Amino acid sequence: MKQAAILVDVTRCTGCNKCVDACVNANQLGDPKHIPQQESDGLSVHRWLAITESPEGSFVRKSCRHCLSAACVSACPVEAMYRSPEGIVLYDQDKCMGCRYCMMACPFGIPRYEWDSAMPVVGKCFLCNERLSEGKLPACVETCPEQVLTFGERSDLLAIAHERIAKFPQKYLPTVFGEFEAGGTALLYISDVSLDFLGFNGATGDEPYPELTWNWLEKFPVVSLGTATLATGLFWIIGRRMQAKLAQQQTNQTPEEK
Amino acid sequence: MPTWLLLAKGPAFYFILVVFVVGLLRLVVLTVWDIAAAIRRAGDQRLPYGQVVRQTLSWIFPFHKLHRLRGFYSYASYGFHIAFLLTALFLRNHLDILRDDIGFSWWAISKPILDVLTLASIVGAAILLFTRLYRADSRHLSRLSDYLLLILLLNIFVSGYVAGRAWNPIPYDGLMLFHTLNGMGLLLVSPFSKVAHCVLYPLIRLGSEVSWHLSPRGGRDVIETLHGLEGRKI
Amino acid sequence: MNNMLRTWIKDGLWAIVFAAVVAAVIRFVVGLGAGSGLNDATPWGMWIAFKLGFVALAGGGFTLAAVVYIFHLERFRPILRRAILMALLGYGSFIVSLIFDLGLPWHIYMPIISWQHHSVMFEIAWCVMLYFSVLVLEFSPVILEHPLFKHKFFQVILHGLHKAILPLVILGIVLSTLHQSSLGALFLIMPHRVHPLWYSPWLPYLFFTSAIAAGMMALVVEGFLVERWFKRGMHFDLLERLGAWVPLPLGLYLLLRLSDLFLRGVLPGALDGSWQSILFLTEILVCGILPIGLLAIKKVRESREGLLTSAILIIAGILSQRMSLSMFAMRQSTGLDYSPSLAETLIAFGIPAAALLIYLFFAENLALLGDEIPNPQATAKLRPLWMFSQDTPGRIIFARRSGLATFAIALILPAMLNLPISDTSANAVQPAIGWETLRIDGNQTGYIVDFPHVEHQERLTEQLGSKESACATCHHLNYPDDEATSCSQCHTDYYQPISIFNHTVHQKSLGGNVSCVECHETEHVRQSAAICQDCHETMTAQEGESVFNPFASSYKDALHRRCLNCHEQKAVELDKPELALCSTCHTYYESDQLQTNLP
Amino acid sequence: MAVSSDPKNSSKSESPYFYHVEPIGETGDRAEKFLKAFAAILQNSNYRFIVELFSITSAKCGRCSASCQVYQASGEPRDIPCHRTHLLLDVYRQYFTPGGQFLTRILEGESLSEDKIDDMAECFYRCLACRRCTLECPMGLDHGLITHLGRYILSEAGIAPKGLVVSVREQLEGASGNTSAIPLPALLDNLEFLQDELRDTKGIEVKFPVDQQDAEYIFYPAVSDYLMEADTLMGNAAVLHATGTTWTIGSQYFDGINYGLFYNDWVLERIIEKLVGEAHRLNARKVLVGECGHAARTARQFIPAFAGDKSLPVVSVLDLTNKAIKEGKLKLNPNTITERVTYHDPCNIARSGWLLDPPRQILKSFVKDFVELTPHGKANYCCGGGSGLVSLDETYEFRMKISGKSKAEQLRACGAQIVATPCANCKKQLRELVDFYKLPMQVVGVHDLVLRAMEF
Repeated sequence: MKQAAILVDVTRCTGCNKCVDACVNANQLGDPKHIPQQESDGLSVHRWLAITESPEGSFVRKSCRHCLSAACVSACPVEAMYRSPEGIVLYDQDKCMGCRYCMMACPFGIPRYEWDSAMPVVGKCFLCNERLSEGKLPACVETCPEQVLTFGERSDLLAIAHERIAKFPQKYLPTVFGEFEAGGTALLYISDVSLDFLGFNGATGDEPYPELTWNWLEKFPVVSLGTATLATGLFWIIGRRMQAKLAQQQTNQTPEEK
Repeated sequence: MPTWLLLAKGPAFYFILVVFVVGLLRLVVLTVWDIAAAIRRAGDQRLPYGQVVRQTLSWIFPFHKLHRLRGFYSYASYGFHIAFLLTALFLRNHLDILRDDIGFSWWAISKPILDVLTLASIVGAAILLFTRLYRADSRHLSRLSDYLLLILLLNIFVSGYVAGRAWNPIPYDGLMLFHTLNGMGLLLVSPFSKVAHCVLYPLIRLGSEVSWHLSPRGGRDVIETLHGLEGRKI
Repeated sequence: MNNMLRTWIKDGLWAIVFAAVVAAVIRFVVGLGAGSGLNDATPWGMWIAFKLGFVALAGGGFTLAAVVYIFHLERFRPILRRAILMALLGYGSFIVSLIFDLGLPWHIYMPIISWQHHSVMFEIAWCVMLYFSVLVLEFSPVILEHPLFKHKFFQVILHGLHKAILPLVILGIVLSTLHQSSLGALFLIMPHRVHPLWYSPWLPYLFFTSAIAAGMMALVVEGFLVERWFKRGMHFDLLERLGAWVPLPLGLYLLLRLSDLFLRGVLPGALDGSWQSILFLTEILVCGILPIGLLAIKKVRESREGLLTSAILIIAGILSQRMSLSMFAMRQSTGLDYSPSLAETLIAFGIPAAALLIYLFFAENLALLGDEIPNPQATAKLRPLWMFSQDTPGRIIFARRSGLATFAIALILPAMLNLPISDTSANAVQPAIGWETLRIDGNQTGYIVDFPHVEHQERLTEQLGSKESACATCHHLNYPDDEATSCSQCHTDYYQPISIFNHTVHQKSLGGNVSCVECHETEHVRQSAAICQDCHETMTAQEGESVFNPFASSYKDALHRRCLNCHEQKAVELDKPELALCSTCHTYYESDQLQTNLP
Repeated sequence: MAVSSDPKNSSKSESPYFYHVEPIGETGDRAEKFLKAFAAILQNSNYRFIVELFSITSAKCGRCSASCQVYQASGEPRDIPCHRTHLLLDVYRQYFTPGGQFLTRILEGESLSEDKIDDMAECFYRCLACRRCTLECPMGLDHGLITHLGRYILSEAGIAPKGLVVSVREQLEGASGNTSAIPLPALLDNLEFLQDELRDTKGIEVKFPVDQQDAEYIFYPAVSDYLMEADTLMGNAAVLHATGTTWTIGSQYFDGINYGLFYNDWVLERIIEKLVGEAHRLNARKVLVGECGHAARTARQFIPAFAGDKSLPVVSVLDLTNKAIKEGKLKLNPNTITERVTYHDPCNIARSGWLLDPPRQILKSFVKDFVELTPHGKANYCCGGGSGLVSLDETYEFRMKISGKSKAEQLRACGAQIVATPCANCKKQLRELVDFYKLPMQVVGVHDLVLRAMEF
């Protein structure tokens, strides 16, 4: 299966923000707006990509990770969040009810909401899905002057990442961030600093998030059928016992009355 | 921005504006409701509407014969009302505040004319107050609230007028704060005082006419309520 | 409770509802962001917390239905209808609240046509939809018994409903079992947000058991309230039995919760002394174990005070669990705090207030409470004197409610409109200093511009023909000291610091992006930037001045000199005389924006 | 009668009021009874909204005082119409509105005392209910309506003038069925006498038809006309005879008077019922009201209100005469009346009614020297005996010295020798005024003059 992915080499990024500008232009996100509901990390419904600083001072791209088993996709009750055949997590605002469960569920805290609108939608990176279909690279990848970003098939990129780490072991931490996190993400990072801070409230485990709820949801048929059977059964058994008891009382009483 | 302008544009003004508008609207709705209910209960539902309208109009204007009994007072009161309404509703400064507050306003009357009208309202209100104090019958009828309302009006006019003069000896902002507070007070008490006549007036003649249209069996029901079914003797 | 008090309470509820209606209108007009305190870091807030509460209190519906129909405990039938109504109102509140919470509530039908069975929310949507319908059907006999529906058509429906009641009840039990537990499962996917002391993989089971307990205890509290309100006896024996049985679900809930925390090793966190741990301990000990202990004692259980106290404690504990999980103890990322807005709070409380009023309406008009149980406390009815009139009840109600509504709207409306005024009032304008050249702090930043007042006066007088209108151009009310009109109405770029401080030029001259930290040491925002005099010594505080002197000679001159100096210098250096010409730079002034705006 | 400015002095005498009270029901706490009656009336009638409306809008400006002839004559503040109205409005505000109860509790304390009741009873019966003040009120408040309501409440609380109550009791429950207690045989005798009189003086054979079925008009004069205003009655009969219409007098009920208007809506309705019942018994098509102010007004205003489907058109005899003159059915000799004549507008048919022009047209058609009073028409002064006061003999002094003072001066000023007025009450009061003030004039009904001028 194909899986579009981007490899981010954090060590190369100078924080020039050109990728952000390119993203804004490519997706027509408009002028920066400040509304009080926005977080300070730079991401908002109008900024799908931000360059944040790690605690150590490195510039790190922050955007949708396009998880292989995405929490937002499993959380969305109406399939407004869905995965494209290329493995990109997309959003259909015609279906969205605005429940914001995706925002709650995302372990990286990526989806942002259009708080200043009366008809709000969710905003996040769609990996320049339309450009990809036209055969172009994602805008950020195309623009980056420092070759921080590499776009390609995820397995290829993983190979490249491991190759680079092997080549410069003193430069990189020996992990490809995103390889296993939250079940694996399409945004891969190789870095000289720990990128755990990208997860909401710190490190993200390796378990795919949808599993957390699916463990319960898969029991649904059993629970519903079980409850129904139990209820019907109890109704029938108790009813029968009470009838028997009643009948016995009557038979006990009848001779006395007679 | 000085305090008074803050007040005039702030939440307090919205509060007062809502109380004023909704409160008066509520009185009108209730009174119309009452009148409609009374007509429905009345035995004779024909009403001389033309006559009521004529009466209502003739009661407004001080040209009725009987009004000449106290002509000076009538004309002063009439002039006061006109001048007051024009100054309050068509002063550029008020309209600017209104536009900032609620988003729309209307054309204004030029300042020199309004200056004269303000003076006219001051004179009118002063005559009303003076008459209330001077005439025994009016003095006998007047309650504290009647005096307070007139004093409130005089405060508004005098402070508004003086504040804009070149010879104004009092600090402008302080005087305008006084003006604003008094104006807000007037708006606030409107739905709960006789100022409500500004909207209820057209209904009074109609109401009086309607209430002479007694409902059949009303008297009998009163007797039954008071004395039970057996009633009472005459 | 006398009539007066009852009227006041009802009026109070109405006032809350009126306020909530205003708040609701505002929420839909200004949108979710401005209408609520929610933000990107906290997309779920008070409304979700309240929704969980509504549904927990609605748990009595399916519990009592099971008790009466499945367990054949017919003696509980007198309070069954109340339980169903409470469930109905609880779920109704849930749905109404959902409409406010959804960003695009007109897409609420989407789960029907767009299935996504991996989502807990999807299951919840279906369960709520179905269970609400079941509740309506279960409750509709109470409505159809009213004389208004004595037509044969309704009687046929009523008959059919009576026949279909058992399948309905079983369906209702299944649905609410699923739904109650799914509400817990909703939070399974967010271990990163829920506080560890409230998170548990067993949340569905915790929610299910606690909903049974909360529902039962809600019935007890409701019984006491109905007794007080309607001055009628209550089925104390039945409520006492509920009190006797509630330790079963409640104990199960506590056992599950504690053992899960213990097994996962989180329990020691309960002793770390944080406010969350204290809340957790209160929930478990005071609102869980204590009432179980109280109810275990027969004497306490059979006393009115004992039963009521235990019931209130249990409800408080379970509501606290729901709300802590979803609101209080919800962990946020950074920067943004969540505090519910006024509109949000009003809507959250307005919905249960409306539900209470609907309950009272049903109780007053339908055969909801069953046969009268004589109550020795009953007293004669007193009518307030002012009610003596031939007015119809509709008119009386309208008169009272509209009076209340006037004040409610008047109080709420200005409080919730985001008035620009409140911003300026927090940061009052500093008076201008001087006369011929005023020193004006127009944008209230402490950076002052010298304003050639006399020059403006003269120029405007000449242009407009009269001194009066010249003053009126800036002075809102024609009087001095009235700073209502801001310079920015003409100088449109007045508030744009970019026109004074050229960021790009600084950036470039200091060496591109690497140089940001030269000025912005911590964050890349303007507020955190270094102050100018760090580099520009001419702007340093003069001798005898305690603070740096931000006075510039004038808005234009303060900055223009800089350009001129440089231009003149370069013109000579590079032998390009056109550099010193005004028109080289001031093509900008030809742009219509400034041309028209400059007086 | 004590025209005392201090009600406390008068309350020490046996009756606190200047008229005798016929106690209705058991006596007790009058304040409580008053409130109960007020509450019952608010509950069952249409008055609440108007009391509410008045209490909100009343400006208390005092302009009404200039138009009130009682206040102008007495100078007592309690006679100011607005003051009187506020006696009732204050009770309403204090006891029947939430805000008023709140304020009362905080500021004033409950204030409806026995003294207040006395004050109210005295004030409401010092009012002539002429409704002249209503024309002056800038707000258009109907003070007459409040007097009407106030008296109604007082009567339900047990306070009503004996003169009115006794008359009404005779009218509704007595054997004679009319306010003057004239037995039917006496009436028939009288009618016969009038027929003879007409034959003797005018030479015409006019029948007074009694109990004639299917007549065009059933005739209700004020019953006192039969005894005291024979000329008026003969004038009426002569006009009816000349117009050739059919008319009748009911033998079972022949009284146009309705004192209910003056003190009690219940009584008002019962009398109207009785009046309409007699008309239907005789199958008459229209109700013809004689020369009487309040009888004309009550019939015209309240027959449609109370009778419902049984309602009949109401015509005043003045209308009828005026129409007959215009149609030329009456021949009036313009040389008969040589004296200077003036016309007094009864309040009930001029200001509160509809008859401003017809009586003037009648008089002007044959009177050479007709002068108007100033003011006249809708603005006229009341005779001073309005609202039933003229029926209360004990109010004589008040009527002469206070309420009728303006009228007497007005009459003296106009210099007429004959005052014509189509109202039994006005005629009685004006005659007493003429006697009291020794005015050189004679008080007659309009039809007295018509009869004198009629030629056959």
